[in-house]
Amino acid sequence: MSYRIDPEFRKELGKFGVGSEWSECYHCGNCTATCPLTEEKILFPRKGIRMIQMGLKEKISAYVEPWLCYYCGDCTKTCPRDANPGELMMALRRYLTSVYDWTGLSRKFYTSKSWEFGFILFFAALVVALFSVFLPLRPDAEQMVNASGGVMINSLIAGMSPSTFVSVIEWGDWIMAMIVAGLLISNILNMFHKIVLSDHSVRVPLRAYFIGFWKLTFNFLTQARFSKCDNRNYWAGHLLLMTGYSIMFAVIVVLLPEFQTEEVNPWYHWQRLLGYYATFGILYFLIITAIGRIRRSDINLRFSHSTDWLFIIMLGLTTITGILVHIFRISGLPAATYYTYVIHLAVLVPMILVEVPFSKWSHLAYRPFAIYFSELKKAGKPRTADIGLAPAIS
Amino acid sequence: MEYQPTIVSFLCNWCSYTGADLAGTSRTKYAPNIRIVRVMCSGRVDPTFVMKAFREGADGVLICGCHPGDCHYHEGNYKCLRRYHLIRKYIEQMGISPERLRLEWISASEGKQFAELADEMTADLLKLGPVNIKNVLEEV
Amino acid sequence: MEEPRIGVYVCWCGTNISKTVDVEQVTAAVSKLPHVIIARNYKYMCSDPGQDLILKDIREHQLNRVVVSACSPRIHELTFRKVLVNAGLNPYLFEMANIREQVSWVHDDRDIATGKATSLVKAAIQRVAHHEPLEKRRVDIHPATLIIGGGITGLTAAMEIADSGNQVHLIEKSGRLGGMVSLLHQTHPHLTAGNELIQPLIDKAQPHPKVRVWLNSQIEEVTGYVGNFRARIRSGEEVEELDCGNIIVATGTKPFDPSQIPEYGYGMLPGVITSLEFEEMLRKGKIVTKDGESPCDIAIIHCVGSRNMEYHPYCSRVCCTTALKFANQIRAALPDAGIYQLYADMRSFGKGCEEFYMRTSRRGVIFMMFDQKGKLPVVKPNNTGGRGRLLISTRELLSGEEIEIPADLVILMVASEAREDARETAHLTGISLCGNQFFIEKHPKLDPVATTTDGVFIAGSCQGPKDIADSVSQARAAAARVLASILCGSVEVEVTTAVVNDKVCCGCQTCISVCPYHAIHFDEEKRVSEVNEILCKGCGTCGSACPTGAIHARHFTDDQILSQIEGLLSPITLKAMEMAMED
Amino acid sequence: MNDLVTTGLYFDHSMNGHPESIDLLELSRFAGNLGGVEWTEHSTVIPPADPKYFRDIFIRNRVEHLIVVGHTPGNLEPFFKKASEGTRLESGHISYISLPEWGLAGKRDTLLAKILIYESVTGQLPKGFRDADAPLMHEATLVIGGGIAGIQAALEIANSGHKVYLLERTGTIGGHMAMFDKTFPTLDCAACILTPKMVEAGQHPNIELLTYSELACLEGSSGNFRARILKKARRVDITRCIGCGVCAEKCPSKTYSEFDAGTTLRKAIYIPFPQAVPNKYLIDAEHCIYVQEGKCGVCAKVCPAECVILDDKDQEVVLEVGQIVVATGFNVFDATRMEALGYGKYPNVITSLEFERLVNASGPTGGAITFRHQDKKGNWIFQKDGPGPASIAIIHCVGSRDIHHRKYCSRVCCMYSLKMAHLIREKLPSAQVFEYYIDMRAFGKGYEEFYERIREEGVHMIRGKTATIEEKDGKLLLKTEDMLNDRMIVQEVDMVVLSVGLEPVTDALQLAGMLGITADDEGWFMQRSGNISPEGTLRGGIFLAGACQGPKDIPDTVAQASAAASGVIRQIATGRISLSMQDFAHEEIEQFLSSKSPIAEEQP
Repeated sequence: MSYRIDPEFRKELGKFGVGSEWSECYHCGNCTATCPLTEEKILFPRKGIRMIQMGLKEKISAYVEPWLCYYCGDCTKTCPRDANPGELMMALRRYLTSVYDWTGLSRKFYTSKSWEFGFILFFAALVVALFSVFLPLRPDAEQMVNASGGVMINSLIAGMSPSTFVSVIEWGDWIMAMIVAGLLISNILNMFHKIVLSDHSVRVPLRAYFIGFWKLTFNFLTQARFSKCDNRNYWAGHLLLMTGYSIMFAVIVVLLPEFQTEEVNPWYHWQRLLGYYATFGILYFLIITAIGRIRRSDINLRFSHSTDWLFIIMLGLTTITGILVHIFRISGLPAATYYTYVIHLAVLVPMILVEVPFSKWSHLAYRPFAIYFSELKKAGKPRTADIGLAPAIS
Repeated sequence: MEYQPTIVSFLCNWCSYTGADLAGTSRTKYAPNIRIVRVMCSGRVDPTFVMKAFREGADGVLICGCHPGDCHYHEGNYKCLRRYHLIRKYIEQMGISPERLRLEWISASEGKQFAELADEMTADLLKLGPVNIKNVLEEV
Repeated sequence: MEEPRIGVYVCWCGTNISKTVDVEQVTAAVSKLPHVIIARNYKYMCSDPGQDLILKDIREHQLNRVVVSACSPRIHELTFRKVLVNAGLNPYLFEMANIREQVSWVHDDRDIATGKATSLVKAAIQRVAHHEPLEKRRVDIHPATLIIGGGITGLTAAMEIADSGNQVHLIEKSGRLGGMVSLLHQTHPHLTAGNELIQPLIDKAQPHPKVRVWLNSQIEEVTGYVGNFRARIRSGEEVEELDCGNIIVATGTKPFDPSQIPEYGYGMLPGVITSLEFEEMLRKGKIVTKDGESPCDIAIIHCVGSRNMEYHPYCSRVCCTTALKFANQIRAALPDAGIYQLYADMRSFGKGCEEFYMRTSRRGVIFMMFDQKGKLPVVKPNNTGGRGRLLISTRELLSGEEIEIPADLVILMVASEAREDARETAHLTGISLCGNQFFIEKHPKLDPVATTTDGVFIAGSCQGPKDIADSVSQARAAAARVLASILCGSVEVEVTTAVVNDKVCCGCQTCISVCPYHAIHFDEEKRVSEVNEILCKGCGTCGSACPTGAIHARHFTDDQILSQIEGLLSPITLKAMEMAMED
Repeated sequence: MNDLVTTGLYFDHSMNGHPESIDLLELSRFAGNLGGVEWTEHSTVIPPADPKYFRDIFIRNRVEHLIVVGHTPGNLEPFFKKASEGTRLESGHISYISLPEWGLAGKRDTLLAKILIYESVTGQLPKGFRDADAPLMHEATLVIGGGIAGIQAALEIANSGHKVYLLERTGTIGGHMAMFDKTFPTLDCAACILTPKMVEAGQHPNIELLTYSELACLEGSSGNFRARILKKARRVDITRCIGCGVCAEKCPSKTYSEFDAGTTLRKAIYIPFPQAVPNKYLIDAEHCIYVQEGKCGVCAKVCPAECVILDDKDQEVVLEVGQIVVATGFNVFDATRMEALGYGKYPNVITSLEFERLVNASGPTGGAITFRHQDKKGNWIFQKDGPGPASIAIIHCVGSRDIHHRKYCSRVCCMYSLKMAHLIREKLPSAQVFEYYIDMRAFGKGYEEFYERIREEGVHMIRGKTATIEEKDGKLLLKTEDMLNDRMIVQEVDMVVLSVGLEPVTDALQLAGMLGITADDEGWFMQRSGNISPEGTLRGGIFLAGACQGPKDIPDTVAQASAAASGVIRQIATGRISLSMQDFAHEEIEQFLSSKSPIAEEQP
């Protein structure tokens, strides 16, 4: 099978926010060799650069390796031509996100700011509108303070019982989770198709699907592969963020009735402790990353795409409004609690809708799946014949 | 007195003689049995020279030239190589063991190799013992 | 020959010799040998007092031969020869015995070392008795120079020599000067106009009073030897003979004909052109396909005819950087065109050239690697639609993929190969060809412009493909040699040459077949061999091949060496020496 | 051009990003003040594809002559051709000046660039800043640097019957070539072909050797130079030294031998190598106990020729010379700067220069390839005997083709690496040899054939740059992408040879300043013209030979050295020196150029 080279591809990729430094690559292979994550048959970034230089679109769509890169920046630091392979991998991940996304929205979000902002503003407005029409603040909201002085959060809605309100929110949560999950899963299936199924040289034994599965789960939760990079701080940061996410997901979606109660639990209650941990984790990660991106201190934070900043801002706003809701609640300020709660949701909902299936956040899902898929491919690849060199140890 | 062989050695001026000089400047010790005759090129080594050496009582003759391809005169060492095989046959017919004649390539940087060669050839000749040149001459 | 009167001088070299060799004993042992008039030893023979000692003895004792027994002749032979000259003796009546490098520094046993040193000195004494005086000879140099080839190399050499006031004959086969460089639109790596480099040279050379330019001319015959060549030149119908002292061959190369390579379809497919045809296109100022359209995609294939055993095994040295230059020129003229380089190894090695490669890759040029020794890319018409009238299919080595490259224009970077008349030129001027038909230099490392024929030099790409800078360097290097010999007015020729005794020569011509310098020819009249002493380098191979002993290698005659062997092996036992001491 | 021609100048900065490059803004300002110049512009980006902007400018300013100046202005030719269509500017009146092609590279050369611009605007230089000449006052020539380039140049000039002073910084001539074992592609032994040249130079009646000496200062003008030479205290009288070596035998102080690239130890009184020319000892003051501490002096006591002068002082001599050949050569890249390759950390990661000595019959082990270890005193030395390595990797482009180190190609490393591979296979026939290369640059005569031969000898060629070397259980692990076989390899070897690149000598820029010649931003000396005068400089009577102008192999060095000699001989023959821009004092040029500026004239 031969591939037609496509000189126009560089323009296409350019839309995903990468310069053309990579065209200076003269293929010394230093980047691949210096990377602590490459393996005998897992070759990046050089191979990716080669495909991009020649515009081999089909090959790129099936290229799983960018997801195995955690951008420690070693390749870029030592590149003898300053071709910036690390940033290219980053851009390639953005591009691949759009390739996997069958709706085409991801591509719109990455390549057009007006699309992205429009989408976010639309859903923010929708949340506000829904609340103002269907869930307005009750007139005597100031009374809704419980014995311990905290706001009874579920009783703030005019003409709606607390239990109804909780189930409305819970239903909302689940519906949104289903939409998002549906999109994400269909994208992952698309990714599976492009990476594993389209590669006819690979025949994955059924067994491999099960053996690899635990790796998927493990990596999803810990992002453990990241820890192989020389700089472990990034991994620690991601671990904090990831566990924070998981906890928040558990308490807000799965355990909402237990979480959003009328009583304000004492500070040592498990819910509050978990919540504080998660908030700290997310906030810590955000602050560190934002400072890094502003200072451009590390090589992997030197180039920031607009979507990177948007993600940081949205997540930051969500966290801050969440904290404010919490503060207003325990301070017994029902109206303030209500309004920040609405704002909180008006930020959170569009953020999840944009980021999880279409943008930045999705890489947290694609990465462990990429590891899973590459394991599948490894299991399904016929062993290459000995090339005649002295044995290589990997 | 214990038998000590004597070796006459023809060294080309450009590579081997310089190599022997290098053995000297690097103070590499070797067997004193070797006596050096300088020629411009190993190609100059006439069969008569070899015969003369044996006739005058040498126990061995060593010819050294530049490595193949390095000859200062392009191909003198190849000419020498051709002649060398003939002389070996000739001395053998005269009753002198052909092992007593050797041709080796020594470059200007191979002082150590030259010293080793001198030691090696001396040891070989010690094993062979003296040439009874009188018998040889009588037979001829 | 007069009776030898030999003086023998044994050096202590401080303790270097005297530590291991009993210098006194050696002196004593040789002092009684026949012809030895005086034998002395001294701490440092090479020092001024040491030299004075010899000088005094020569005068006082009417010595006519001298032996110094000290270090290697490679170090001090010239020093002592000068002493002989100062004393009015011929410098070749001298011999050195090397008792430092060959004795004191390599042996430990004092007695044995002393014995060996004595043999060596004795051998030297026996040898020097047979030494003959030899005279240095010089050949006058005709000041005119013949330069074959009017390209940048020939022009540069011509100007260098003519500007220093010497006559130059510049022979050019074609009708114009300038050669390949005048065909170049621009040069790498700074894209300077080729004309800007060559035209000033042509403008200077043509009216130059010391340069005679021969256009449409060819050499028919060259006779003579260094300093005194005579060349017959045909210019149209006219034939003229010229005298010259030196010859510079700068005939350059010609482009490889790519129609031999079936894969590339040159001559069959209209969009496939050679690098020189593309240069012409650039000079005309418009990059177009055969139909006059502006091409959207241009592919450049490297190593066409180079680095492939089927065609030429060598690298043509300039094509990589020329291809980079093309990429820049195309990008400048066609900002949106696809530019594809199919290369094997990017050999951008010259000053500023790696940087040139880097800048070129920034300009949207796609570099792809193919196997120039294995399966070559195949160019064929595009029948499947999409971009490009032609499609080049190949296995791209850096990705391992089979790819297709669209192209409207394919530029073949053709190899430089030797001119078809290289063999003829070589034969005329007495130089040799290597396997690739390029001229062979005297020494590939240290003498890249001289040849084995004295007075004939090669410069530029006729010696092997070369870029402008390297050709110009060689042109001037050849000019330096020529100028040096002209300024000296004469050139010294080897003294220790071979000489034929025509009374003994049987005319078998064995010597002629072994001489590497073609210095021996057969005199048909006398039926004997004759040595041209100007061409002879004195290796002596003929001497050892001569069945009748008619050829003498001067200073290495049979007599000299045989008596040296005798001396080496004459029995000098310790007892004999002791007896000598007692005397 | 006469005054009626209106000229426009465009300064192209797009290829000229280096901060130390010529100040084009300054040039643009200067050009704007010249008579007849109606328009100048400078830009750091390639002009936009639409030539209309410039067409309007040409029409508005009635430009009849356009001069485009920059690093590679030829790149803009099609663009300006198009822009000039339909204007007074016919294509014939556009000229392109590439500054580096004409020997100008750095900020310091801005003034000289002004001359070029002045010349192309006015069509002449009345003062002859580029084409004046001067009488040659002294026939003698100074050659700086006694490597193969210097020796060759000196011999060529001397053979033409003229006096040459051959100046060498170390104690012997010979340079780097004397250190090499074999030369590619013929595998000639370097010493065999070089030492006769060294001896010839040492004994030539027209050559005066000045070893252990440096140029301190250059005065005078082209054709009439006064070179002040610092003759460093050798502390040995070379007229009396007989080279016996007793002094070195007794000397108690040891240090690493420069000639053996630090692989062996030598004494403080030493001879650089056995075939040194002159074959005389010298004292390394830095390591001499007498010089450093005031006691010892053993060498003086044991010297049989009484030639040691312990209290010898530096001397200055003044040479009057007409011309100078600069042949100062190169340094090798310091491999410790490539930290990931572990040089200086692992004893069996060695540089190519160390390998040259190791494999040489007169080297530290007599030519045996052995392991390096630390001796009792902590010195890293090669074992005298012992097993040889079973596998050796050779890594190309160490320090070269890398913008973090040296961005240029060092031109010789590929070939010497192939040669090393051959020597390893020859000495250790069972050893595995791996070559890690990027592009195999076998470009010279017989080089490609040599590459093919080495491949056939069974050397593994791997296209990929080794990124990291780590030591594990006494083995070295090399991580490389073997891209032609589409895999990553971690190769285990016993020894690694780093093919280090060439870089300018450390004081190159200082020397350039002293001589009044130009140098590029790396420190290589700039030639008069990249194409047609690679051996000339912008100062009359000063020529370049060999690697000081840029990395070069031996035949190219020799050719250039002879070319430099040709320039010298030609000028001796004519008795005149052609001057160039650097022969004029900068003040003089400035004054001249400003006096020609109409604006300056208007000012009182």
